[in-house]
Amino acid sequence: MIYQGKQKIWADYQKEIPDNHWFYVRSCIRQNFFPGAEKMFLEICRGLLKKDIFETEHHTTCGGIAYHCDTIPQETVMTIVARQFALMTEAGYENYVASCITSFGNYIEILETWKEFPELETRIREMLWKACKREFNKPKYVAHASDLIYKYRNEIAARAKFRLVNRFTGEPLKVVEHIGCHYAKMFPARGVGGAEYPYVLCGMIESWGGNVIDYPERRHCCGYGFRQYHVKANRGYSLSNTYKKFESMEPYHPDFILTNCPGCPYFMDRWQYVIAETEGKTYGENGYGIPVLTYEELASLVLGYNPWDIGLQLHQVAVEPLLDKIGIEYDPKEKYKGLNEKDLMRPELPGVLRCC
Amino acid sequence: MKLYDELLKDYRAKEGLKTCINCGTCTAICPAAEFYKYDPRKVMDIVQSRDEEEIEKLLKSDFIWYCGECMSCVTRCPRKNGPGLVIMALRSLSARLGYFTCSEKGRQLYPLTRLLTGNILNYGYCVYPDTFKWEDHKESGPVWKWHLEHIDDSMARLGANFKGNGPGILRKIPQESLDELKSIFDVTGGTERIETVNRFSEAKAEEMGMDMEEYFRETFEHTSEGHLNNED
Amino acid sequence: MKENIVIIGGGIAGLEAACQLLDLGYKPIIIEKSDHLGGHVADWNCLFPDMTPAGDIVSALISKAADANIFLNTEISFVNKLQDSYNIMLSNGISIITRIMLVTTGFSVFDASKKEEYGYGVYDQVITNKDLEHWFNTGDDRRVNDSAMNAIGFVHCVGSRDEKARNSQCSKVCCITAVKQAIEMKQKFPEAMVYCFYMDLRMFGKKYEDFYISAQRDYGIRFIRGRVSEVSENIDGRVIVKAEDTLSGKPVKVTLDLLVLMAGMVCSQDSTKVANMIKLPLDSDGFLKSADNVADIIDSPKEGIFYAGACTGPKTVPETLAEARAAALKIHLYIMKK
Amino acid sequence: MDFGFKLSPSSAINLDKVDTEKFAELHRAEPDVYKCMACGSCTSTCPANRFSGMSVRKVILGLQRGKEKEVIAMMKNCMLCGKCSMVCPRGINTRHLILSICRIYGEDMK
Repeated sequence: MIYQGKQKIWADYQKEIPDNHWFYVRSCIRQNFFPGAEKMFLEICRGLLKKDIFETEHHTTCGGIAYHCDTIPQETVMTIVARQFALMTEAGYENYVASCITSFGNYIEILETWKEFPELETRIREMLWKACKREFNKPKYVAHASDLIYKYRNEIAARAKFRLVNRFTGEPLKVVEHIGCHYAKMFPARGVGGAEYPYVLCGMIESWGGNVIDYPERRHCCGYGFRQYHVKANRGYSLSNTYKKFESMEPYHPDFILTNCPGCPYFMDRWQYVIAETEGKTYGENGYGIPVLTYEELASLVLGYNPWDIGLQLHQVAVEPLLDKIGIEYDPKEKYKGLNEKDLMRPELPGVLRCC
Repeated sequence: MKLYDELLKDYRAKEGLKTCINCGTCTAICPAAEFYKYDPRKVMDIVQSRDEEEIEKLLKSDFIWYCGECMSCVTRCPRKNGPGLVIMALRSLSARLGYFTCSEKGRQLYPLTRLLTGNILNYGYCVYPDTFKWEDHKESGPVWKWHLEHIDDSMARLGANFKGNGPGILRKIPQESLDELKSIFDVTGGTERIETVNRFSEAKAEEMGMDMEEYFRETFEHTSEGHLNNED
Repeated sequence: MKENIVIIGGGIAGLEAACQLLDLGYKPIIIEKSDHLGGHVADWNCLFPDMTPAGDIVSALISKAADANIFLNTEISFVNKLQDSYNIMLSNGISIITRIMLVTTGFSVFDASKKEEYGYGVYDQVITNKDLEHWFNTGDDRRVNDSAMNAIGFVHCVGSRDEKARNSQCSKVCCITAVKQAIEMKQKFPEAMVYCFYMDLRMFGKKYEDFYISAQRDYGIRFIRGRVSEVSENIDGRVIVKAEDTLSGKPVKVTLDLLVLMAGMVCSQDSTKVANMIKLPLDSDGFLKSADNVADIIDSPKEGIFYAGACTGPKTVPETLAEARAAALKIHLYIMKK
Repeated sequence: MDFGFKLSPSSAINLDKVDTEKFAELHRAEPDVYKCMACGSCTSTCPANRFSGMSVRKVILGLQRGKEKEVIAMMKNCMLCGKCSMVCPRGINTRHLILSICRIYGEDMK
């Protein structure tokens, strides 16, 4: 691997990301499965870095998952998105940041389609007016939330309490990065680093002290496949694609996986559990899995937040071996507690995958 | 009505179908081509052949429902086609014409529509804890089961505003916003699409001798032999 | 004869035209940007289909053209249009007044690193057709490891027939070059598996089809009909190639010790620079535009300015040489007529 | 634990894992086998193709892709009429080739 070759490509794909004043829209999947990640995104951007990130309770799903499950027409998803843009316009913002990659891809695809077919944009404006009596300006900048953390990565590094270094060996941690397909595969110029060698997560990992691993199936989809997951009968597709990735990364013994799409960490986390239970195979050390983190979770960890306050207990693959390597202290008894130490009992243990 | 002309009214077909040279860069990296009897190149070739009979067969087949819409094919096509976009247009047409009930994978449009449009119109989210049952998602693991059992406390610990007013994680989306979504569905053909899918699915369920609950279970859970490569 | 004839570019087209013009009694001036004559062919090892040493062709041309006025390491700084001639200022300070110019600026090899998914410049074991010829010539390339060449692949159409790479044209010579290089690699590494990934095999020239049959029958080179979609590197530093085997309709992958990209031909920057200076139009394929693409490929739309070789599009060596001869004759007749 | 679905086998042809020994033996007996350029003349003239999908082109390809099982099943429909030999533009003696395949891959045919 020739690192300079990648640097050359990265230099070609630098996108402009404004520093401040963002209209924020949430992710359906992230809110469900990694709610702590979204909390931490706002905590870091607003609380720590004092950025203006605005959220309105009136925004909704962008409809992206329903759209990619082919259950709603293109006009419907476009008008839902147009309504989100109207909310942004009404709030006085022009920078739009999405927590979800499906959403991000959806927004970019819609804006590009309107550019190519202006008559369609006109029709959507009419439909939005008819349905909601709203009007909108198109955002000046559309970013994914990982673009912002990428932009702030060095500020975060400067305040970090931990580095991505194995404290037992002194070596940088080996990190696999996984980019959501809809981040840059459709429009490579819209993603930091492009479609083939995206830099958005590599930049964070490098800045926080880790080593990025490139493995043969790096670019392969996590296997979500929308209808291939939401319908139970199809989940073999989803599982098989994740399995293919894990088989490919196994020889590199990664310490953890970093993701920017809300779906990928769920699938790469849970399919490890299923592979363990059905095939008896685990990919981490000593029967554990390989922890899969979101970038918000990782940023929070290096900044020194309590792992259980940022929601790492909601991962099926135990993160404790990773915390030990980085040297983050945690109280195992706290892991599954509610507010004010409330006892919530604990999840059952899987049969094969080691979790404690 | 020519199916090809109908298809080309869809912006995704306009965008995704230029001229295919059958090079196979799409199939080479397609997640579906590896695990199903599927080849996106062939989809492109059939559509660009404008053979009405073949296109109708395609619209009624399982073939168009194997794609996962990851759009990895879009990155690679040397002719700037988007096989994934063409698939979306084909699926839309298959839904509109009711052809989707002719294939097992097509019939899954019924549970998908019920789940996803239901979540959007009832809650304002595509995925929602109340409808993401562990029993239907055992892969979500014991940790999700535990989380659902203690959802109010678990969410509170993580600073969510679960079912609460105002902004925040999994907040209750205000009724007036849900009303707007409903209105968008009515104006843009979303409601009509749901009704179409329901109508054709009900007819198919009757043909199969099932009530809609049985039909939901059947289409949601059952898979026959023959979709995968090692099966006849 | 006093007439100044300026030949821009000292590749094989410029050299061959100069030889002919010398024979006709003129003293042409060759302006060459680099420090040597012969252009791309000078970097090549052997030429299809008879394995003619490229060096022999080039050195014969150079010795025959020795009496021309040759300026090496020289570029055109600017060109002024006079009444019915041009004043050419060279980077070495010399200025030439001429009414006849022959553009033989040739092509550039497509920058293979622009096909990011093939990993040229990122993965160690990915090289180009040009790199391989360099290795044939010098034996100097650490990427070609004599002791570990068990599987070798060739990718056709790299930067050709590719709208994303902004070149939708066929580069014409890569198919046959791949067959040639595959045979040469098989000769050097008889035990190695050699694969060619192609979309169509364009075996248009004299004896090309025989060459292809020989590659199949005598050398057992495996031809896979599918454009390579993605290349990645495994933990041993070998490369994994993914394509569709379109003839069986299935994805195919293979691990290789060396992958050779058949980088295509694109219009050279020198051609576009000259075109800008003399206000010559570009054709829709990005190469210089001839007066007519069928009847008049050698004439530019401007009086007194002629073309030969790959500045008007991908050409083989014999085609280039034939054009150069034709251009010399055209120039001679042009002078006679005046 | 039964989740209601399971891993699916990959259909990708992995050339690293294809056993080339038998095909090399075939090549020694039938040097022309590599000359096939997949033009499909044999297929279009094959009387068995219409009802069985038999295709010499696909036989030659399949044997190089590790699909011996499928190939053998297909070849059972060949009637050895030899029409394919007459139309092959590369002059491959396909009838003879088929017999050699039967000999070399004979065990797989049982």
